[in-house]
Amino acid sequence: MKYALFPGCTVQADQFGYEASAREVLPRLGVELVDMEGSSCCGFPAFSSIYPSAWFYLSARNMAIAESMGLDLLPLCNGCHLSFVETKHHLEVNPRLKESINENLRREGLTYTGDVKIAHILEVLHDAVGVEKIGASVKRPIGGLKFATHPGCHAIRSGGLDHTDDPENPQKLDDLMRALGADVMDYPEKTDCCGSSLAIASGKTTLMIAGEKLQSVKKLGFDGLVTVCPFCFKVFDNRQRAIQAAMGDRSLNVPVFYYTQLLGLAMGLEPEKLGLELNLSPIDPILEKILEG
Amino acid sequence: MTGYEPRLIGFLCNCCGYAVADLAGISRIQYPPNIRFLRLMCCRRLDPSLVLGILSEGIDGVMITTCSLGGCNFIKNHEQVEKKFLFMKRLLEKAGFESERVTLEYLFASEGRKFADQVDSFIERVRGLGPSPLSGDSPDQDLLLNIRAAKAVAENYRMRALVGKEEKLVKEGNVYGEPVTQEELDTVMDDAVENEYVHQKIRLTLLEEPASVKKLSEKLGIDSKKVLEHIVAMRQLGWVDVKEILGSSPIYTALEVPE
Amino acid sequence: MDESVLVIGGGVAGIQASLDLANRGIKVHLVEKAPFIGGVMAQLDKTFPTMNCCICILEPKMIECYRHPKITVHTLSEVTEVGGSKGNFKVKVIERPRFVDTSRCTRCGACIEKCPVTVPDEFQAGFESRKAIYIPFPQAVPYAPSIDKGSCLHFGGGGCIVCEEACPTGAIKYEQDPRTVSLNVSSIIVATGFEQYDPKEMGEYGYKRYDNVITPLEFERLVSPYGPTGGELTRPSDGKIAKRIAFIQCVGSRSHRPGIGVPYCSGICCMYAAKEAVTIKEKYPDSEVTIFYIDIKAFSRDFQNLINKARDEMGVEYIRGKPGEIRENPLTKDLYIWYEDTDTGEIGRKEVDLAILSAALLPRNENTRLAQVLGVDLDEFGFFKVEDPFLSSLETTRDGIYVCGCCHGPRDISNSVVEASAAAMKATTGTRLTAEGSGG
Amino acid sequence: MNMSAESSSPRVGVFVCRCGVDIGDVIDVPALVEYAKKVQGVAYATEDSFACSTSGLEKIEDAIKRHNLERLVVAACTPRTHEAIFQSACERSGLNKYLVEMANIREQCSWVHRDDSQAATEKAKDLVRMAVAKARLLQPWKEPEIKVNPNILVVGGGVSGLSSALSLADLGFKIYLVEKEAELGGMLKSLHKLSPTMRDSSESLESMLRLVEQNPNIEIHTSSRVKSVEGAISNFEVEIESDGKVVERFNVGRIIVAIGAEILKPHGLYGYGHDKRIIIQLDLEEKLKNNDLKGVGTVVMIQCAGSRNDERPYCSRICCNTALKNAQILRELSPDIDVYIIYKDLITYGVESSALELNTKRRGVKLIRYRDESPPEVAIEDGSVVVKVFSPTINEEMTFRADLVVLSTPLVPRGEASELARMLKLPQDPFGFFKEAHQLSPLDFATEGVYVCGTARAPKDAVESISEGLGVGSKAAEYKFSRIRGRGAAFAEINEKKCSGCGICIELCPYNAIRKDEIGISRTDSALCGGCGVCAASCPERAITIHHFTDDQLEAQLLAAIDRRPRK
Repeated sequence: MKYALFPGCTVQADQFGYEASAREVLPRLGVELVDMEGSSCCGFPAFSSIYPSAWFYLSARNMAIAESMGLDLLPLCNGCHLSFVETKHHLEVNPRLKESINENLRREGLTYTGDVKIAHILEVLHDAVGVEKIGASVKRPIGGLKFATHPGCHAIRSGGLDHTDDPENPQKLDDLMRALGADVMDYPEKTDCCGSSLAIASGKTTLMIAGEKLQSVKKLGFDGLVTVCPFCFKVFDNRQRAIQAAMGDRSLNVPVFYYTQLLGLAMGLEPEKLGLELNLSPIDPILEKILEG
Repeated sequence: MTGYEPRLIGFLCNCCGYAVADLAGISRIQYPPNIRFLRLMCCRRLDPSLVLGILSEGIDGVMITTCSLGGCNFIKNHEQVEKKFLFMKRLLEKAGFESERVTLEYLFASEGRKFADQVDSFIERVRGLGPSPLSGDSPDQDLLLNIRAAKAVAENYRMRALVGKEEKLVKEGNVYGEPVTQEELDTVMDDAVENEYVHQKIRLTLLEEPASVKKLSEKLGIDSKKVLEHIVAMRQLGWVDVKEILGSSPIYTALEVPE
Repeated sequence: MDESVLVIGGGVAGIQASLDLANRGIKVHLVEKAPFIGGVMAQLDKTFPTMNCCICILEPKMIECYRHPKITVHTLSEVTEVGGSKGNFKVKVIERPRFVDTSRCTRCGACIEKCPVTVPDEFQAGFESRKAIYIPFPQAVPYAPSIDKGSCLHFGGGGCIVCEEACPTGAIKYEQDPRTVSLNVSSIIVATGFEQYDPKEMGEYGYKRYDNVITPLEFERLVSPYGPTGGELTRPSDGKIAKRIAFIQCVGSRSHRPGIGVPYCSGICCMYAAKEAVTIKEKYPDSEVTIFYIDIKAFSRDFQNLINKARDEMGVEYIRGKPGEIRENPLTKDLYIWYEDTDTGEIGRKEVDLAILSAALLPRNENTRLAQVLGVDLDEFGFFKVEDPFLSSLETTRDGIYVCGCCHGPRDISNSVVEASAAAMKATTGTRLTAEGSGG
Repeated sequence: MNMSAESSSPRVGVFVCRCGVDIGDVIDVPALVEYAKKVQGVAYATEDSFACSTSGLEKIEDAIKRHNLERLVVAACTPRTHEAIFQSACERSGLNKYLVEMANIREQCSWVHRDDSQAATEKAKDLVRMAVAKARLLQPWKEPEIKVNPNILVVGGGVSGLSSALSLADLGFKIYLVEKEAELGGMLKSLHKLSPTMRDSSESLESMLRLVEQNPNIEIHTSSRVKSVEGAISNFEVEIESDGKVVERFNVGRIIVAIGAEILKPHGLYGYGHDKRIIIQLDLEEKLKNNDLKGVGTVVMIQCAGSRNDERPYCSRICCNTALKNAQILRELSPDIDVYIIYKDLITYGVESSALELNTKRRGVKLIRYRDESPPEVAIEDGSVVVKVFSPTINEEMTFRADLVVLSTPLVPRGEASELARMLKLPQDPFGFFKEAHQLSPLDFATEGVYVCGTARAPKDAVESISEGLGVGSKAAEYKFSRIRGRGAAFAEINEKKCSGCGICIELCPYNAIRKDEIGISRTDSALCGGCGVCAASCPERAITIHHFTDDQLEAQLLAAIDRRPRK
């Protein structure tokens, strides 16, 4: 298993924990990650709403690089993932657009054929590696802890296009958590948005949306929340203090993790290697429990 | 068993009453077991004399369940059920019998819950009234005479003709085409009921044993002049005759009224 | 040869068509693929708008039909071949065995009691289980056990002979073979009915994912006094009486989403929802019932009265809006229904104990096979296509073959019964209402 | 009260059904059987787990023969569904079928007293005793065979009447088809195109009319109406009048009422009648037929105009489809015509009408919903017709200047419906539509030999009307020259010696089943009698017996209920 790794700018700019943990755990499961030379922004969301052809061009360009490497593309970020999936679709149904983009790409010696497959980390872990293999890699099971899973809507609710999991009833992240020994449970707000897409237009709304979800997670007795999306993580974890303020609820504290971080912990890796010190939500008590076994 | 458990009869028409009782069963809606149902094809079959008869035998109450208007398969002339019921109530009141012991309920065949509620509350109502004064082995003899007289009124040609024509009289007027209002008719009906009722009481008393006007007056608590008026009228009808004359007072006896 | 007619499908429409024909002295062959007649109506609790008990009014008809000297009922049967033409169809029917000699069987039930196999009972919408040898329901006509070969251990290679041994009269006959019956009939009436849309396709409502989201047919079994709960509306997750209930209308109907549901209105769901709501309110007056709808389609005699009764008298809440999603509280198994009230524009969340998805009526899956056998066309959805929806609305595309009931589109019981009589008339007179078809 | 049957005591057999657990789990069945054995008149009593099963019925038949039973009491479920089954068991064993009485110990006992076995068992004993008391007095009866006149009258020459006439004529029945207008065709004559075929109404109608006119078995009377109907299925005497004169008399054995309905003209509603730009759908059909739509740019249709309100709560079923169809035709006529349909609930149902809805929307017809509490308003402002309506969807009032306002008004019963109802004793619903006897028999009516189909029964479209016409044909064709009465044993018989000829029974009979004979004595026609018993309850001379529900039988049942003989 070998993928062209596309961390994406959000991850590279401020979600180091995700990249760090992904780079630690994936190779240990036999997933080889190859960095992409000359990759750029995927175009989403900055261009997608105001200048679609620029967005398509940027996405296609990154996909073309992966094609030139002869590898499938693994973006870490849900936003990038959707951006590639959507672009792929547009270029498939619109050959003229594809051609005009290819004209531009040819100038730097790239061609986009459309043969590249876009992988999602959930698919890589759940479908390619497999739950069993992950289970077998666990040395320090996360027993006795109940996690709310939050796969993130970009990955699963991509209207009509290929989605990585059942949009109404996503279960892959749950399966992956069970493989680590953790408890999971469906909850009503599971597929609810984190609110981050409103962050620029109405930051307060974002905080309220995320806050309501966290409140429910807390009320239902979860010990923490786990995600694979840097946007969602950013809101739930990085902005948790702000959420507390917006909700007027200082007791609203929910430990938030990337799945790759928990996977790493379960594999017995040192917390420092997994970027856990960058999590801003109160993860210490959970961390202690896991480390104590 | 402690306390008093009323015994009740329910008349049900086939298409609604019986159906709704079945539906209560099908829906497993529970109600107390004090009532026994009797199926009629239609409640218009219900002759007041039948109900008065079973009351005279000591049943504690009678419930009649018929179709709500618009719910009946026998749609036409459905109001006859109510006419007969009101006539019967009038007779019960005349006889001094608690008319709350009879009830007429309208239902759609789908109202199983309502049916059970009605049965329930009727049982409670009768329970509150206590046992019928005519139940048991020693019924109130005066009341028994009264209610038998009422039954006889209900079987009387004149009264039945009046009740049967009521609808037409109010709707189309009398044979001369003169309009008759419900109030006028009610007055006529009251007079007729009063008259027939006393007739029948006298007749039933005389059937037991012949008696003089004075004795009848004492026994029935009716002014002797009134009794005499009735006797005179009844002689003309061929219901009574003089059996013998004791002293100066004629002793009257009832004649078999030919069918 | 006496005139005879083949009726395919033993639901209420097929039964009525058969009775109409037989009462006119015409010989009828009624072919039903189940081991009993009665169809979907036998599973229903009450009719609308008159709230009659379904099985109570259907059972006499089933019995009359089964006993009618002019009607031969072929249960467990399917039509496999139709040759010839109007006036002289040559039909082959395969009759699968019951594996029970009904003339010997005393209906003592010993075989059923002893049978070691339990499978979900389809008649009870899977809420209960039945044995591999079974009688589907107490009023089944014919009232006789039959062995479901698919789940029976004897046929599964296990060599089980428990029922044979249990039977005091030697009525179990494993050796019975399917037989093919050849019939000559002058015309054919198709009355194969409908099947219910599987709302699993609309993942947002969580059917089969959330215990307390059910279909109308499941609901009918739950409130039926003959059902698995004896008529108590208990919710599947915990057996508690459901007191907050919601109906979601147009599930799978009136859908213009690609690949989801059907675009047409199923025509009966508004009324059965109202009926079911009234049933709940009559049984549990303190319950809260909500109906989410797009349009209230109460278009026949007394239909609006039933709606008014539900809404104005019994306090059933009608909210105009099609919910976007149902979610489940994992601890209580209560459901949250998210919706927009389109009258006010407000977004709301309703918490309920039980949700009923008023699922669309679909053509039967096996219509495709049957249409091939009959040599007739189906419409774009898979309903039997009629020659001309106006003047020959009950005629299929092959002369002499007629339809009635839900096999050519959704309709209610009353309409199905009317059509059954109409089809019976056409099947005997061949009356055509258009001049071009009159011929002679 | 007299218990007249003391002397002759027929042998009664009592069968108690356990109905599996339904009865057996609540009522002490063995105790009930033991009790029944002691009830006066009972010669044999037993129990069965399912009395109505084939084997249960065989046991009953067997017992009747073995124990020489003369009356049968089945203590089981409700006679409404099961009496017929036990009646046929009787017949098979040679016992008259009317000698069965059922005691309903399931629906009216075990199911409603589930928590009190003891009381339920006591009640069941009472019910069995009552049934035995009645059974002892039951008399055998044979449903009479009734001669039937083979001819058929069809009233109304619309599609439902035409289709029943045609189909029955094809079966060889002689049909008299009476139409009040000069031409056959009914409502279809006034229509433009028909959905779902979108063919000209006249085209479809003509092919049908040709067949009717060519059919030698159909005798057509146009411009005629039924003046009077006397008699019964053995022989209805029908008088037909035209221009106020009786023009024809003939005899038939069945009458099919297919008089249709008419479209409400709602004077005053939404300004109808005040401005010629405010019309109803029927007027629009006329305009479409005559291509009389010059200068029309905006058409606003208002649904439920005069229906689904307090006065007429019913939905008229066809108006939404009509509006959609006409809107679609308007758009096809010219894309410059804007069409708005203002509706409450869109009544499209089933495959075809849903397709019509979709096609109409695709053609750019705008649908605007209104709520009951804020109906549209139509006013004339500066010479224009202005329609205002509050749309809950956008939460705003919308205003249209309309060149045509088309009101979708409901079907209402025709004026002559009540006249026919009187003549034929047909029940009507509160609005005047004819009402059938039973939901599962939508084409059967209380009066023998009289049928109703089409919109006279309730609003419906042409396709549905045709089906009903054919369906009614199927019912009417059930017998030709004779039939068995088939109404059970309840019927009235008048004692001619007692009858005084007062006529009250004739007045009150809902079935038109009583008539005076030549000497003025009332006579019942058992073929027509529905057995309701109003005559017996009202007869001043008490001269009428309702068989199967006689005074004696009812009295015996009542006395048995309190378990006693009459008081001295």
